[in-house]
Amino acid sequence: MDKIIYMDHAATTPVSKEVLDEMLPYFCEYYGNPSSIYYLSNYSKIAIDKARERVAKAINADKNEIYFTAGGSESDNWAIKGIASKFEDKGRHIITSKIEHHAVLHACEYLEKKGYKITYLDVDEYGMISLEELEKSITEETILISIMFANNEIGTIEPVKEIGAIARKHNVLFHTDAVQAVGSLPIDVKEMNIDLLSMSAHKLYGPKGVGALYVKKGIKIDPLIHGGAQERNKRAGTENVAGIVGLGKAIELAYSNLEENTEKITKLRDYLIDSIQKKIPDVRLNGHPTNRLPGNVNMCFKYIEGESLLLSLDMHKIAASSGSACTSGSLDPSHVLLAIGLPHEIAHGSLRLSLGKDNTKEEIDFVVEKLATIVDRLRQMSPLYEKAQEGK
Amino acid sequence: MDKIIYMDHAATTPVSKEVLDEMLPYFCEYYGNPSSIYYLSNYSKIAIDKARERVAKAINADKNEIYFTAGGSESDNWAIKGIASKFEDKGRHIITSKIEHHAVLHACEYLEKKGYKITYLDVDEYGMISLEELEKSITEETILISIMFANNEIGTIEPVKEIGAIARKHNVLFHTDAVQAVGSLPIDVKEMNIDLLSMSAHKLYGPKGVGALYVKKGIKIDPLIHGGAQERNKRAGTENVAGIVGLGKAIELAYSNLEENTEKITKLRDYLIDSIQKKIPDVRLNGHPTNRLPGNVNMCFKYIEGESLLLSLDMHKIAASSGSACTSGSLDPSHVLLAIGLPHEIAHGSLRLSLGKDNTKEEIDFVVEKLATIVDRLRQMSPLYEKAQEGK
Amino acid sequence: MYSEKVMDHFMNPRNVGEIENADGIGEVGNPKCGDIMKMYLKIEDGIITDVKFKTFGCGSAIASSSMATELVKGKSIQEAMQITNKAVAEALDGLPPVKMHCSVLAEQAIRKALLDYSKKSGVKIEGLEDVEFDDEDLHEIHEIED
Amino acid sequence: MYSEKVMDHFMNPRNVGEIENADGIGEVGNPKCGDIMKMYLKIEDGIITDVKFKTFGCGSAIASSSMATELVKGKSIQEAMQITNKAVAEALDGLPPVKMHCSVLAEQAIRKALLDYSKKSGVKIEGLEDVEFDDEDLHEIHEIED
Ligand SMILES: Cc1ncc(COP(=O)(O)O)c(C=O)c1O
Ligand SMILES: Cc1ncc(COP(=O)(O)O)c(C=O)c1O
Repeated sequence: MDKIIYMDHAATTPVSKEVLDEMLPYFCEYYGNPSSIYYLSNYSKIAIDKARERVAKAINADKNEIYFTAGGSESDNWAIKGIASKFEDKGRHIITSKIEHHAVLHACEYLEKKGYKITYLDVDEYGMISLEELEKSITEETILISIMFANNEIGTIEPVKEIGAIARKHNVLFHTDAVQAVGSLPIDVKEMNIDLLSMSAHKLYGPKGVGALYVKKGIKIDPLIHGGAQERNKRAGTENVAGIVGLGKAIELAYSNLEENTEKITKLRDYLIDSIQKKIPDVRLNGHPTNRLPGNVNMCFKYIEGESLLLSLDMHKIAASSGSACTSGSLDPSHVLLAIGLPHEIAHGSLRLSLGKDNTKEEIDFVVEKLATIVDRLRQMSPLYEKAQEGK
Repeated sequence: MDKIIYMDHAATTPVSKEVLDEMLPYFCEYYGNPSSIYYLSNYSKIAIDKARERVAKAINADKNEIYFTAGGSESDNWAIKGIASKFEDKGRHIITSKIEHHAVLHACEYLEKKGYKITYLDVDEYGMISLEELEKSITEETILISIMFANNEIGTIEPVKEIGAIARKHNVLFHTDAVQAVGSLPIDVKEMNIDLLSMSAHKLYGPKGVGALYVKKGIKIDPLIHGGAQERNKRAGTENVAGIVGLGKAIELAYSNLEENTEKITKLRDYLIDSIQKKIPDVRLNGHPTNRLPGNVNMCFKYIEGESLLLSLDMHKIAASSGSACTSGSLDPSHVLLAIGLPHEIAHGSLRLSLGKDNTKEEIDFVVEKLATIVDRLRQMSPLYEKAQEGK
Repeated sequence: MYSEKVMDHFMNPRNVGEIENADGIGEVGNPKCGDIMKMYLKIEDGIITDVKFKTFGCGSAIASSSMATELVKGKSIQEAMQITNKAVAEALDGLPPVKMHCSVLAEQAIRKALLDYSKKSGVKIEGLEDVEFDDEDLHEIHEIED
Repeated sequence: MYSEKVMDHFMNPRNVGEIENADGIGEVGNPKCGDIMKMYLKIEDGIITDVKFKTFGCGSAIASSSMATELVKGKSIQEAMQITNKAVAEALDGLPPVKMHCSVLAEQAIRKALLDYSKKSGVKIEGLEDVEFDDEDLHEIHEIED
């Protein structure tokens, strides 16, 4: 095997050839600024319009409810800070969960410093929030609920529709970070009562640095980036035309092949989980056993540390990721793994393999084989394993 | 002439072929997330690093002082709101000018609503701020001065170095929106005492949707986009790797050809101004006669309205822009033209022709010839012209 | 941005010019706002036999003027009074939302010219008594929603 | 991210294992923080004649342990006491700033094993009296600036 085996699709994906092909003319040929009035700019204007339609269609929104951004983090920050700023006189309480992406968590922590009150909901061992707890935590002051659609680390899918119903009932806005869900799960913002939704192109075979925020018609929000009249006065800046075209194409492709890909990837995922559990002792599946993203596998390998696992996999050209603190140089392992109740030392030994549309059964067999050897080697080196063996 | 004659380089520029070539591998081939630890991601990490060095070198900054963003508007918003947020306890007064780009002005207006005090400095008939007025307006509360390097409409270059000296003297931070200057003018952030500087790739033959903010070492600033640890914890979001590579290449090209291009473009600009003044009566040059961007020509054609001029030019495949309100559908013409003292009706008749490295003398001759005919035709239709002729 | 009809009427405007000794002249708009329309009518036996215009303004202002002259030419005063800004815009195959005020301007120019005719000739025109021409508000009329 | 040396010592670590009846054993780190290093020393006549380690931790923790064992093997106690985290990191051709704590851990593991030897054998070792091993602080030591 000379080719890299890429199993980190939750981190990012390659741009599809078809997507790049649609983007290319907008660099050197149709380069007009969409805000200009001459003919050249029509190409960019029409291209953005088409992308907006494609994105809207994918989540059953209206074209005018889609605002392009520079990615998932900007969308999350805009949704949260934009609503907080707009409704500061109405109330300053926001409800979110402990397992959100840092783009949501750190935006909330920033608001906390500015005097907002944030409720961070607990999750159960599978990473699911409690709808009861959510409803109980709503107060007169609550302006926003921000709960992710599906978790990026453990793949758990939250009860979005039910959250939307609760938000509606209490007249509170509902934002969902759907960066991991868009392109992998069916989404209907109307049926699910979603008011704001974040997405990012590079998670669905589109380019990095472009995303979108869906904002339901009629909802007022302050811009995060003020300036020119782009995006109907809500998000300033000359549009990343090629990137937007890429997002549009990528999302269209994702949803036209959704069922087929979901079926294929889910099968591979379950086969991967199964093979690991059969071949390697002392492992634990993190996240919900069934209610999870099609491509997400997250497992803890007791007695070893995640980064050393990743490095070893990398030597076999296998790309994966870990919730270990050591990949980031910080003390604590992933806040998500801690939130589902894992002890630190177990959480440090986590591995995320996230599958994409082009992974194969052969690759999985290869990965499991290598993984078994690597885990064994690292355990032989581990003083924790030694102790555990003595204890047995 | 079948090809379009593009004279709107201040609005945006095509991506150079060399720039696109460097970007291309980062879409489908070296697609690794720069935050990942496996080998594939090294390519993206190294690429970003190289781009950071190139950008730093262009403005005589340190590599670690460059933060990549999604463009000029984000950089401006981040600089202004990030400093305002960080120093809110120190003071809430910001000084800017009346001719800033909307990204600066609207960010300031937003802060005004949040309780900050903003001083909008007047400019003289050429669009220059007064250093005296600037110094007088500094108070104990002043935390930031934000004055653009060069104006996007009339091309006037502000006395940046002197502003920097005043800011330093009073211990106030100095941000400059250099979106129009970077790639066209020599910039030395150290010598000019610049603390924060915004730039955007698409103004210098790089891609749209990527820019950078220079933040001098040691200066504390709150993020605008919170989340992951990218950009040394200051600007979250998976990096637009291809875009960043494009910015790096474009800025390197711009500065390695700076003298040559400046000389060529300045000559063309002066020839264009001269030809228009010779061929067409009742015109006025806006901005400073000499202290202006190499490629900027901004003129008012009395008795006619700018958009009709643009449309007519477009029929001859000439791409240009106007400070007329009619291009944006609002009542008032460009705030810049009003700030330099033009009456509304004159300001409505403005035309900006901004030249780039590939424009030729032949194109200019063609444009001037067409322009003369168009202006004459529109004046024949104009009741204002009729009145003026009667008055004579 | 503009329909082909708009571009055609902008590039080849019909009825540009003045009418000497016009029976009615209407000027609306304001140079401050960037558009002025001046319309000249020749009226014989209650029929608009000739019409000319001069316009300072954007492409759609010129096209709207041109289209308005075509719409009124040969019409009776009462028919001309029925011409709304919508009719002008529709005849141009539509105008962008931010430009709808140009068609309003054209409608008003016709009425103001008719009012002028009415005053000069003493012929009373129904529906013209209480018309106001508020230049400043024009741009706000058809603002896009957000 | 890592130098070739680090990768070599990670993939082919030297002196992995345990020493039965070791003369000194030092364990530092904390499973909570994701790294534990355990070092075993065989000491004869003031010379470290054998050394082994077991490590739970990231790549650079394993590489640092491996390199540390190479550095102390055959050295006198006093020489071993001179080995600093910097020496370990340099011998590995450098470590990323966020990983410098791994080399500190290696330095501490050696000292703790020597301390254990000192206690067991009664041999006094200069400079070891007042050493503290504060696991929790380790990661903060070489934080990057911003
Ligand atoms: C002076 C100035 N500042 C800021 C901007 C905004 O840059 P961007 O379009 O990349 O957001 C522009 C151009 O649009 C500009 O000319
Ligand atoms: C759930 C979730 N939210 C937000 C983000 C941030 O998206 P981006 O990297 O496009 O800013 C990511 C991915 O990084 C994510 O997985």
